[in-house]
Amino acid sequence: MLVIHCPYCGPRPELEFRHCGQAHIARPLDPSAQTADEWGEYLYLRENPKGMHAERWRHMHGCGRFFNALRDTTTDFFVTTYKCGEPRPAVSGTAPAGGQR
Amino acid sequence: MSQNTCRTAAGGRIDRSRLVNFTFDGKAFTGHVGDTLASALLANGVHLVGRSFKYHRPRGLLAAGVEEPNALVAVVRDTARRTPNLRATQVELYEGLVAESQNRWPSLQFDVGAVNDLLSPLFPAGFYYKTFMWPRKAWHQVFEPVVREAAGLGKPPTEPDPDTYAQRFAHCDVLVVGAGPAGIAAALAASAKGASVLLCDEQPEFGGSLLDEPNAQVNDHPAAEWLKASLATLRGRANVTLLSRTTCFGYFAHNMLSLNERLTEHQATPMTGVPRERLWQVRAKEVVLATGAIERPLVFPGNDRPGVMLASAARTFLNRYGVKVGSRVVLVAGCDAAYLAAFELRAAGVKIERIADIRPAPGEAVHAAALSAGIAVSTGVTVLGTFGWLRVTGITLAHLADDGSVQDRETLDCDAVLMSGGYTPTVHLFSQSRGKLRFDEAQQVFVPGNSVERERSAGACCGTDGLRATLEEGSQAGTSAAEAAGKAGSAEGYHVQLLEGSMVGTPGVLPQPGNIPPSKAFVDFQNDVTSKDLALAMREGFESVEHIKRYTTNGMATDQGKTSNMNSLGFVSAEKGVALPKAGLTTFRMPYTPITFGIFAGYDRGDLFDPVRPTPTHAWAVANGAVFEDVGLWKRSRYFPRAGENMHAAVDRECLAVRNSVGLFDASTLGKIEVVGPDAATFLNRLYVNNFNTLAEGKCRYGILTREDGFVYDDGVIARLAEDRFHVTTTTGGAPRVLHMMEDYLQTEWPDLQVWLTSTTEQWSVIAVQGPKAREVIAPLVNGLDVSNAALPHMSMVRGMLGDIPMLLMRVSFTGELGYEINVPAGHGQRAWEMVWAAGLAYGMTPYGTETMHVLRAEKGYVIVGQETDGTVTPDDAGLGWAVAKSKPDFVGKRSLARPALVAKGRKQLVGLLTAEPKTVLEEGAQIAAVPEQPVPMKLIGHVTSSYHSAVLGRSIALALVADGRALMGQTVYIPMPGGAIAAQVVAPVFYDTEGAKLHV
Amino acid sequence: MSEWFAKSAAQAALTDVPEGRRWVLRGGDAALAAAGAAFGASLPAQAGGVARVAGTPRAALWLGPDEIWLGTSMDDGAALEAALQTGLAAHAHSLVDISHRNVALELSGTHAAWLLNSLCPLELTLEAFPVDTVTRTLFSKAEIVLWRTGEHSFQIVLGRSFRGYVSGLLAEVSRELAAA
Amino acid sequence: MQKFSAWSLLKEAFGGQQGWQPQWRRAAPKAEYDAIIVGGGGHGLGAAYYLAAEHGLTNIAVVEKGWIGGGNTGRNTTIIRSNYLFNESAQLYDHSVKLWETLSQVLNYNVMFSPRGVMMLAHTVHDVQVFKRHIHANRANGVDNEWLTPEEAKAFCPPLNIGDDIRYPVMGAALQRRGGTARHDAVAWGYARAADALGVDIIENCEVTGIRRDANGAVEGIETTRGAIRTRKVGVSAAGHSSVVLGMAGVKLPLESFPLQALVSEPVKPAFPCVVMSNSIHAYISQSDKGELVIGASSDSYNSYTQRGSLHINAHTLAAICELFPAFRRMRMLRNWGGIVDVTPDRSPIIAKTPVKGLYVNCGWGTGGFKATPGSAHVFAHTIAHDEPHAINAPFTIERFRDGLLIDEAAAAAVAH
Repeated sequence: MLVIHCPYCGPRPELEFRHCGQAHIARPLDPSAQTADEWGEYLYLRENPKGMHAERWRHMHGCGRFFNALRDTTTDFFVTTYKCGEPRPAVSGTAPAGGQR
Repeated sequence: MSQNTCRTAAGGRIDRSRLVNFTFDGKAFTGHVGDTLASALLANGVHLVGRSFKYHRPRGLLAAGVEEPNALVAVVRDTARRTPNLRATQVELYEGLVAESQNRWPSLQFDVGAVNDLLSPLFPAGFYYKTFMWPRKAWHQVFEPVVREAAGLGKPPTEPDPDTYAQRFAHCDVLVVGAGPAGIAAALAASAKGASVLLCDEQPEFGGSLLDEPNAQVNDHPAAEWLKASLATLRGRANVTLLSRTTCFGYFAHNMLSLNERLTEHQATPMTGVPRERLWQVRAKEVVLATGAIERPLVFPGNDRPGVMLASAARTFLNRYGVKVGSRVVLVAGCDAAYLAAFELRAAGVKIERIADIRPAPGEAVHAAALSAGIAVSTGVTVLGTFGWLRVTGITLAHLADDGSVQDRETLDCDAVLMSGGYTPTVHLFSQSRGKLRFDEAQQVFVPGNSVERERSAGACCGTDGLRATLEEGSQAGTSAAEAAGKAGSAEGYHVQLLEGSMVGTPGVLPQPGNIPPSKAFVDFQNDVTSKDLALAMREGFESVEHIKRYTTNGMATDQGKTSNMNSLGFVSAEKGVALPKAGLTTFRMPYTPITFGIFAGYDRGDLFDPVRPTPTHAWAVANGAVFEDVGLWKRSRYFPRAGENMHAAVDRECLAVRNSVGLFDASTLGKIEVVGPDAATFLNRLYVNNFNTLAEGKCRYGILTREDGFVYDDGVIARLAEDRFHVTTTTGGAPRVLHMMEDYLQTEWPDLQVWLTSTTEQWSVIAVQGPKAREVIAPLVNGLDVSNAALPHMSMVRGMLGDIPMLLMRVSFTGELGYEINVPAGHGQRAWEMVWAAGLAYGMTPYGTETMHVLRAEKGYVIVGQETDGTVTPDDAGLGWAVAKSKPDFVGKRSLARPALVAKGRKQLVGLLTAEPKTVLEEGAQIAAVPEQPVPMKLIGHVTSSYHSAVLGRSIALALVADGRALMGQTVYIPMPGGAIAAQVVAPVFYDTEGAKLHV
Repeated sequence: MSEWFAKSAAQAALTDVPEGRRWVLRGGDAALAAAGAAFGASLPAQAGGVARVAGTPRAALWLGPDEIWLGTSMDDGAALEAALQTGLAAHAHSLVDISHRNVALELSGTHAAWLLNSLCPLELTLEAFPVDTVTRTLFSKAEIVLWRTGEHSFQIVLGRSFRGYVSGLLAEVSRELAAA
Repeated sequence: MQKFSAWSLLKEAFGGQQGWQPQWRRAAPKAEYDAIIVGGGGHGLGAAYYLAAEHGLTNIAVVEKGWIGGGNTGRNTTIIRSNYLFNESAQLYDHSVKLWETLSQVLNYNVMFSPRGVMMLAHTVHDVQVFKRHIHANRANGVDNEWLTPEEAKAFCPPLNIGDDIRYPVMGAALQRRGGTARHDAVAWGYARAADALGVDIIENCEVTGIRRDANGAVEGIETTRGAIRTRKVGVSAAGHSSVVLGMAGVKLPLESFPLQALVSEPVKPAFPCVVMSNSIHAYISQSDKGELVIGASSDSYNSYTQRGSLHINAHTLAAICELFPAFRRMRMLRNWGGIVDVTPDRSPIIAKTPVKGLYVNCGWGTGGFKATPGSAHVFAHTIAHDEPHAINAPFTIERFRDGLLIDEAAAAAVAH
């Protein structure tokens, strides 16, 4: 069970959260203008990196807010979490041992 | 009753004043309070405790602790409380304990399975992959049952376990695993300045290896006194939690560690109400691993005979339990630490026949001590074999020349052989934490390398030798852990007086004449894996240690290789001629020791397995004989049978009551979401396929929700309470996921919208009054509110009072009849229900359940999401295309509805089916074909989604999804069943009141 | 319910909190500020914060950055509701009555936190979870709102259909106390 | 290939086991192959075997970054069944079951296929409807699957609790008698040995680091930790790492990798005669030949390559096991492990050509790949050999997601209303 730093509530147990897939996928403003390939990618194509992953979580059983996180999928350590609408922080390399403080 | 013939006169930590009676294989014995089953058996001179897995060789105790591979027993409290595969070394003795040996027939002394020992050449590693293949079915029918019967160890429990199990979450600044000298020193240092510390140890008594050190002095006091004082200090600190009989068995991400506390297993009569065991899930800011080290056996022919055991085990049995493991002992030493066993046994009056050191040059201190004690020491020897069957009677030692020839062969009589190949640090938890192990060349063992989690190791588990170093390392680790957790620590220095020997040895197999791997030189005792098996696996091309492990099963027994993995690695590296770390290392997996399933289940059993959610009228339904159905977590009334009625009779009656008069239904489980804000209509418009801008205040609309993929996700009636306020209903099961989906779009896609969501599912109790008499029933209850068709037409709503209860009254129908759904605050739900019920009695009002609700709506062709739809159905497929506001530029799912496959011909469409034979009720889920009596595989065109007997129509009806179904109206299709195909006509999916007139009365 | 807590009420007792009125207020900062004025105290702005109006039964609980629960007694309910509606009239917001959605239990006694930690994964020491801290969380499979009302007392607010489940689990766990 | 039989065992018993030969050669990479399979699990080794045995391609290699069978092949609960709802799935999995039935003889390696019966429990009215839909569809497709009453289910599996003292009582079960289990390691080793005998090079400790493409974009080779190798055809069977490998050729697929856990109990004497699955309360259990109860848990919710899951996921499964089989509450967990499963949006696999010429993929098996091993390998080999899919895997394309032609078994078992 991970510890996840909710940007609103601070570090909380994973049980309170729900993973919501890749972050920063904006719904097209005009879906009808999307080609079949573009729409197919929006619906289904997701990053699956072995390494740093920008993903969404929701503090489902806490404050209820969606937020984003950078997590290293090779260690499951988070680097940071940030609110929706904020840009992906520039982070390179891997998550530090022991995880987010 | 037998005597404790092998007990010392004094000493040990047992309570000699208290006798304990127990039985082993039906034979009565006595031991003392403080004994383990193993120590008590040894005290009675019993070495033979088990039979091996494959060859059924007689086996005795190898170890005194958690690593014991041989002495697996079943402990039986009663018929339901049978626990197989327990290590006798970990079973605390209690009055009346009943233990049985395993894997033998007819008895432990005479086991016919031992014929396998003679036939062992036929059963090399992996033999089963090479045979039992002909004839083809013989494996499953003939050979496999035999193999299975032979495999397995103990007999499993067969009755429901009556015991209970507990769970607990905990947090601490510092978790210290292991209460040996390093762990206690760590806990003392970490807790001195206020950090919260949790210290756990798998043993009943704290102290670890100190309990086996009668001669040590710590800070000028006997170790036992230092231990006692230290524990008293810890107990006196409010910030310290001590957990004995508690195994830390798992190290999970982000410093969560799992502990297994055993609460009653050691009690003769377990305390009532106390759980048998408890699972702790501990989140520690910092961790100190002080898990010690485990001695390695030596691998030589006959190293498995009863009476051959680890030197450390002999020390533990002597020092902790006052038991002498033999009277004439040979010690085969691969490290200096082993010598202490000989010294202490000799001091207890045991004759040491020889110390046979496999090294040419033992450590000077222990060597000198042995000589001065008058013990004969041979150096540079190897063991050629042992004698004895049910107990070791002798050992053959020799020197090997460089060419592999035998010199100085000699055979010594003895009744116990002690062995030590050095110690292996217990790095299981460190490895589970994903820390990388480092191979220490000097010590020939793996030790913790860089940490990944916030932990540090101290003491023997990181290869530290010597009590003083161990104590000081523990103290430092405790201090650094407290500081890392943001608190202060207090490191101490220690001084120690003790004759010690190094724990460093060399893993592998003792050399044999001609360098041929001997048979019956066991590496993995429990799985009967010999060095010869390892050699065979390598000959067959299995080079990776993981392959060798899997092919030979080395290290896969219930001890998970605690005594075998390093020797296997030593052998493999020697055979391959590579350095040991190059041979690789198998993975350490959770759990450290076997852990009872029950603690993982914890309180999740029976009615508490999952929440049982009753509706506000549950008590009324129970009192009125409802049969319930699980829908998600809810208990819903399925039907209300009267005396003598089965479900069909009850449902027929309930249906007719609604069609002809009036029925009462609890719809409270429907999900409800209040959508409020200036942009509420805009929001719903973007989400739902329908148009909500045009919905007037006080009106209701049936809404359909698709996901972005265009498939139906949920549906429900949406009422506009005010310009900026909607009451959205969802399916019962869909409520949480619809709210989640709404929040997702609102928070992440459209944060600019001024609209907010609140779940009101449980705020409202929903009482559906349905049937032609519905208005007459409720009219007298609503304080003069005009509920006429003109004032409150179908799909409208109004606020009012039901008696003295505020209500939201919705004119909606899921039955096709005149209908109202009375929403009242849930706390008034049962009272409101009873009010309506009393008013309805005059009209023969009938309560009905979900089954009748299903029939009634099917007669009208109303779909149920999850039954007519299955996640692959579009609104148009389900006959709901009319609801889709095609003029809207966008809504969630709109773009996908234009995808090729979603507009292609041949999509399954909702239709009605009427069987040619009106009494025949199709089976839900039955498949549909255009052509009867086809060969397999048949061409199928759809399936039956709902099917019932309709009482009002006097015949069966069905809904179905059929490819291009709407083009097949009037045609006959076939439902292939085992007894032959059933013919049915495709019709429109509305069977009753097709014009909908009854809705508008 | 207290009969399940056999050994001693000093260790733990579970009682029903008398019915009251409760609303969920959601909205922007301006709405929350206006609501505070109507409520009689600034609404909590910090995660887990609780604001009380001295001398009244009113309490405001922070459940999320735009979600505040407002509670009061039955008697004060109508007055508060009216004040809120007036005070909020000029601001976009959502005020929804949830008085019947939830029920509240009071768990008190020296072992209250111990009992909760059987199945609630939060750290409940006074240091980590001081008096007048509130949060939504989980108790086993039930979502609860947990409000520490005193060193040894907690209010557990939960969906009314989960009452039997949560109290049943607490009763089960409390057997360990009784036997300890 | 050295023939395995009772006779060979007897002979070697007298020969001190000295005559056994390596089961496969320790091949070093050649400069060029006609085709290379990336991934030495059952699917990849099987594809190599069928390429050699049925399509005459013997100048081929399997490259494996670790040791063969060390990924999901060695980490699953070995359940085999084919009672899937949709035609496309049922045909694929039943093709596999038919191959399982003779696999030991074909490979001369006892893979211990044990058709012990796979029983899926229904706990709600909705479950009953869904299972009956499966049963009818399966019967029409020639796939065995039958409905059992709770009493019949208990007769088939005596430890099962069919009382109403549990939260979700058993309302019946769907039984596929031809389903069962097999020994996972033996599948990898058996295919490796048979493929090796046909000339296939099995190259372990050889991690692919790049895929080379020519000026037209077609595959012309791979780069590995053991050097570059030329080839015009690369078949990727890399399970949880499929995204990583395909990414080297610039191909992105709708895949996400999740941790999936399994565990075994201590071995006990025979106590459990079949396979039982309960999808609605997440419990999957059988007993291995070694006597261990083999239990599958759910996957964690987040993408991860750690091969490690969470304790609460196991706990959830074991709670379900203890309810359904209350005598097992006293059994003990011996070993727990995690794998990485690659999951597609519709939970069905992709066995197809990719947009890159010469690059083929067999992935997306999620939690259910073991059962499909022979069938999937067989049709994947066909796809690589002919540059065209076999009729059975033709629906399992990449394009189905764009076009909405999903094969959504999970959605079709939609949760209750």
